[in-house]
Amino acid sequence: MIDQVKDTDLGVRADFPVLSRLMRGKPLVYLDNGATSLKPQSVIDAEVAYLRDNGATIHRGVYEFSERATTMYDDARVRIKRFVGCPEDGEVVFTKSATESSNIIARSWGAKFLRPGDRVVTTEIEHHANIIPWQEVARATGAELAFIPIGPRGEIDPGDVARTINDRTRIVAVTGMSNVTGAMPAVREIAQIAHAAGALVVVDGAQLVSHHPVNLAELDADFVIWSSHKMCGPTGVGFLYARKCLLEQMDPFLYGGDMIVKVTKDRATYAQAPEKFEPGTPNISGVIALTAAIDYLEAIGMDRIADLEDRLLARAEEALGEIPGVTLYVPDSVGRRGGILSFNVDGVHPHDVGSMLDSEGIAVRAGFHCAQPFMRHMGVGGTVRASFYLYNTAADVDALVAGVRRAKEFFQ
Amino acid sequence: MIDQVKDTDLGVRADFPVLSRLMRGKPLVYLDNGATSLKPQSVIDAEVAYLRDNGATIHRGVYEFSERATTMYDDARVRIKRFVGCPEDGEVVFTKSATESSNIIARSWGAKFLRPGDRVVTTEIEHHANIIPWQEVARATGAELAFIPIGPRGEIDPGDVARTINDRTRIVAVTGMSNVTGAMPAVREIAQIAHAAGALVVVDGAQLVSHHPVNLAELDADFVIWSSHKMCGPTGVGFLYARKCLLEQMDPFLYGGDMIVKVTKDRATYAQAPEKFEPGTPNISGVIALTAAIDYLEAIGMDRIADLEDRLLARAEEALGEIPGVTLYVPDSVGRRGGILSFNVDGVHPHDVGSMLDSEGIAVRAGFHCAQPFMRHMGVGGTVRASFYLYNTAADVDALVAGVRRAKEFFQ
Amino acid sequence: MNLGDDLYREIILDNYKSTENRKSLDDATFSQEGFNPSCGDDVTLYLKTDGDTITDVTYDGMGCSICLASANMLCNSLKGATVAQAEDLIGRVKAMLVNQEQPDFPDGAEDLEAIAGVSKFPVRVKCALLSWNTLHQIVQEIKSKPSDR
Amino acid sequence: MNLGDDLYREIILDNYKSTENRKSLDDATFSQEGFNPSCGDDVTLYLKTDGDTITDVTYDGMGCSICLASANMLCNSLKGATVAQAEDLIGRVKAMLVNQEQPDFPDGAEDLEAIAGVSKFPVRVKCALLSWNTLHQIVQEIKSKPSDR
Ligand SMILES: Cc1ncc(COP(=O)(O)O)c(C=O)c1O
Ligand SMILES: Cc1ncc(COP(=O)(O)O)c(C=O)c1O
Repeated sequence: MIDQVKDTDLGVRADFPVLSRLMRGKPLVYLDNGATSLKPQSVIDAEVAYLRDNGATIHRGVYEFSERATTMYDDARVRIKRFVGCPEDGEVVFTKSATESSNIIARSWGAKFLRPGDRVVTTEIEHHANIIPWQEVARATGAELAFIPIGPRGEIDPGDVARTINDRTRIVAVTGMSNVTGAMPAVREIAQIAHAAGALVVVDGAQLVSHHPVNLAELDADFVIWSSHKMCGPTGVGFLYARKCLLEQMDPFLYGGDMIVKVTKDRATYAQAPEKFEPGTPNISGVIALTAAIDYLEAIGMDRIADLEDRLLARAEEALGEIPGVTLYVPDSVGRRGGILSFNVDGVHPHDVGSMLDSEGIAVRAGFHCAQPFMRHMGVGGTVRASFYLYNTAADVDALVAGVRRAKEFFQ
Repeated sequence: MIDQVKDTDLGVRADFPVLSRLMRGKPLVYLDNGATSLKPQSVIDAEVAYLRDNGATIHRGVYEFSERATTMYDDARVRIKRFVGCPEDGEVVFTKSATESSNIIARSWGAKFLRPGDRVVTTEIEHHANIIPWQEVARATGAELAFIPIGPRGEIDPGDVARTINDRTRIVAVTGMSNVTGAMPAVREIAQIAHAAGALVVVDGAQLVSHHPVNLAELDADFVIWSSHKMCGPTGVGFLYARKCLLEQMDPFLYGGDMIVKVTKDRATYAQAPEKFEPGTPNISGVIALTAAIDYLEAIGMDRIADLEDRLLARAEEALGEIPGVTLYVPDSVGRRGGILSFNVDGVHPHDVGSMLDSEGIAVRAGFHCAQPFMRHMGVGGTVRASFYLYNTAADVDALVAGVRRAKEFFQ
Repeated sequence: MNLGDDLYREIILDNYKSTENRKSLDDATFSQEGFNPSCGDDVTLYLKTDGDTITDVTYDGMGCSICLASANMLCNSLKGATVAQAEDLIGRVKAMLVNQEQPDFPDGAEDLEAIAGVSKFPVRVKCALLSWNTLHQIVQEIKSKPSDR
Repeated sequence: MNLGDDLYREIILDNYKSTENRKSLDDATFSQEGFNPSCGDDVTLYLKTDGDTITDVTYDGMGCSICLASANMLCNSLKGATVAQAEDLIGRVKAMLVNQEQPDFPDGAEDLEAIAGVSKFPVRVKCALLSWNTLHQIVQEIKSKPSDR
């Protein structure tokens, strides 16, 4: 019994001040982690410490505070690279979000190197951030956007990947973990197939990196994008991982200060990555506080977080599955999944389920989850989505299940 | 005597926790405001309040915390628009920095509408952020980049503006306040000339908006860029002001979630501005804390801040000008200037002056100030720059002057 | 237990479940689709007018309970009204939902008071307003037409 | 008063002001420009070699006191050294400035200890290293050449 509690409670709730707040007068049950994660006190403290004790800009100051801020900023890069197992020949660029990272790839690589008739391969389960930039760059360059056939719940068979890739395929962009179903496509296998065909692999790691241990050296992707705010870090900080040689080939994405070697009236020459992609004053306080998020996640252990999510997911799936009229959008046999569960209650609009849960202090998301093509593929006008993270417990799952039961009864 | 102190001290130092810290063991004299401003406690508190009591994402949540975060985020836009006197037909887009804002104009307007032979007019006194994006878009579109002739210290005569604009001129991009000399070009007059010739006007307001009262309706520019971190707000938040009709004509800059009307496998249709330009999860905590910065600046009064800077600048100019071998880079008769003073000590490299001041707890900037063309125009390899803000006092100026004297003696 | 009392009052559920007005009108004088991209609510209004009078109103589409209940109330409260009265009602609904003013509805439209509580749930206000915004478009269309009809 | 004691020791100022090595070499065997975009320091090194021995070294360019003092010390400590000794010295300078190791220099190069304090000023480390990084490029060039010279 005690073990079971331990198994479904990492004992970290006290680290997250928001969890002691009431929502609609009820204790908060936060199950919208797929959208963003709550922040532990240590991350808040790190941000405050910089703002209160330093506040200086980076890179250009000749004074102590600026030097210290620069050191902290540069250290954050070293830390995030270690956190994801960045290989020697890779680099991590700080962006403002996974969305910006994805656009950098599509424009600074895609718009430069794609030719008419080239193929970009992706899937219908992608988040809009990993699909619209490719639609636009395909239209601009005359490249063709092709979709890997998927199963009814978005299942991806690597064999179909091979069949969708032709010898004009330059890019295969696929999510590492669906933000709708939690499915984790076999990214490594897909990368092997893509590389064998001479294509580059873009992995949307927005969910993957936040919820599972990731080693980029093993993953073998060419580009990976993710966001700080989904991994206990501040908003306004995203990441673009890429092989250094690719960053070298790419044009800068934004132009401005702190990225240049020399500027004359008529032209500028640019520094190497990462500076090349980080002009202007960055989100200094955010990047510095990020380090505290990494410290925090490392102290807990990403494998323990993933294990916890496995158990919470299983519990939620079982209990919700027992409610007649509840449809779970669970892919078939796709191996391990991340802690995300989409469902609908027959005859009840997802927003109404969401609002009913809200009135009991339970935060979920209802709607398209920025994945309209996937919704259309599944033939649904939206889903309710519960998504777990390290501070969730069996009690949260039970509250969710009870809330869904009540919503169902209420609308019947 | 008491009046004089009041005149040169707004009595706000206690609001800025960093100001009570020591640098190199000495009380901090912060004169690098041109780079970034320190944050008052109320801004830190606002950021902490969101992180500790809310932490939710915006726009898509159906639960109370997300609704509240959305309201605060939307309110920040209303507040910043009011702060700069945004006219009815204008809109403010949240970006990550003035640098990003500038790139949005150059690409989403410039790359779309500039034709070979069109002219973009700018000046050599611009910050790299307002010049390199135009260099690149000019190269990409075949447009021509033309420079308004300037005086020895970057003086701009509106007559020369008219002479540089031809009937193919589509854009006139000019700074509202130089980050090297504090000079404030006659932007309104320039806008009139440009508009008469059918050109659009881009004003780099990164310094102007932070240091002077600005009314965009009166300024009559078509685009204005600036940054939160220079006006007591968080890093990672920038602004793009534009007329709504221009935002409508422009293509989106980034593609992803939260900016769309409908997404199919092959194409997407986009929401209106500002959403159209704000895909992905934005810097929520930063935008929310910004509101506190605006509250703070409004309570003090931008006119009082500008007046204080006038007096500090006059004091610094007089005292530094008396030191033999000190060159001040002060433009001739350009009207009012912002509180920025660039100078050099004969025979001493700016970095050495900066480091000497640093060792006495005085933070200045030394180098190019992201304005290499201007440095080349003035024939200097860099300058020392002291820049003032609302918490500076006559004592700060006196410390600077004493520090420069000592640096001079030391290196002689 | 407070099952979202403010949001889901009995009267809303009744209107949501009622199917009487939920159909297209083959002989509609005006029809207009309204779409809410943020949640997918999609409602089409059908209006039959005779001179200045709205003789029939129906809706169809998909949406949440708030959206469809609001559309149903719209139909119930507009039958037999004039275009000017429709316009007035739009103003009252917006005043209640957007400006959080006290509801104040004429006879036959009192049901609308039931959605007052939605104003406390900003995300759902859009749902409640969808059909009213769509009606607004139709009214504009009617008013822009030459009055020879 | 602590006028940046750590940063500006007498010996640095002396090296900075010394003009003896500050000139180009017309008959240089190797020359290489080094540029620091973040502050504009711009230094060119001139090396004259005879087989494996560096017979003369000079520099010219513009830069701050740390940059030019370091370049001057480089010249003083390399005259008569072998290429291997130069490489060894580069390693020692970097160990001191980048890894903050205790300085440990051979006879004739002890002056370099004076710049140890620079390691506490990360922004200035680049200034001190510029000439050494430039020297590193020359050494690589020498080593990549066939040894028939
Ligand atoms: C799978 C996936 N990709 C991309 C994104 C976009 O991340 P961000 O909003 O931080 O740019 C998200 C988050 O919404 C996501 O879940
Ligand atoms: C005049 C001017 N323009 C643009 C910028 C760029 O601002 P940011 O670094 O916030 O993008 C700056 C600040 O460095 C500036 O002073």
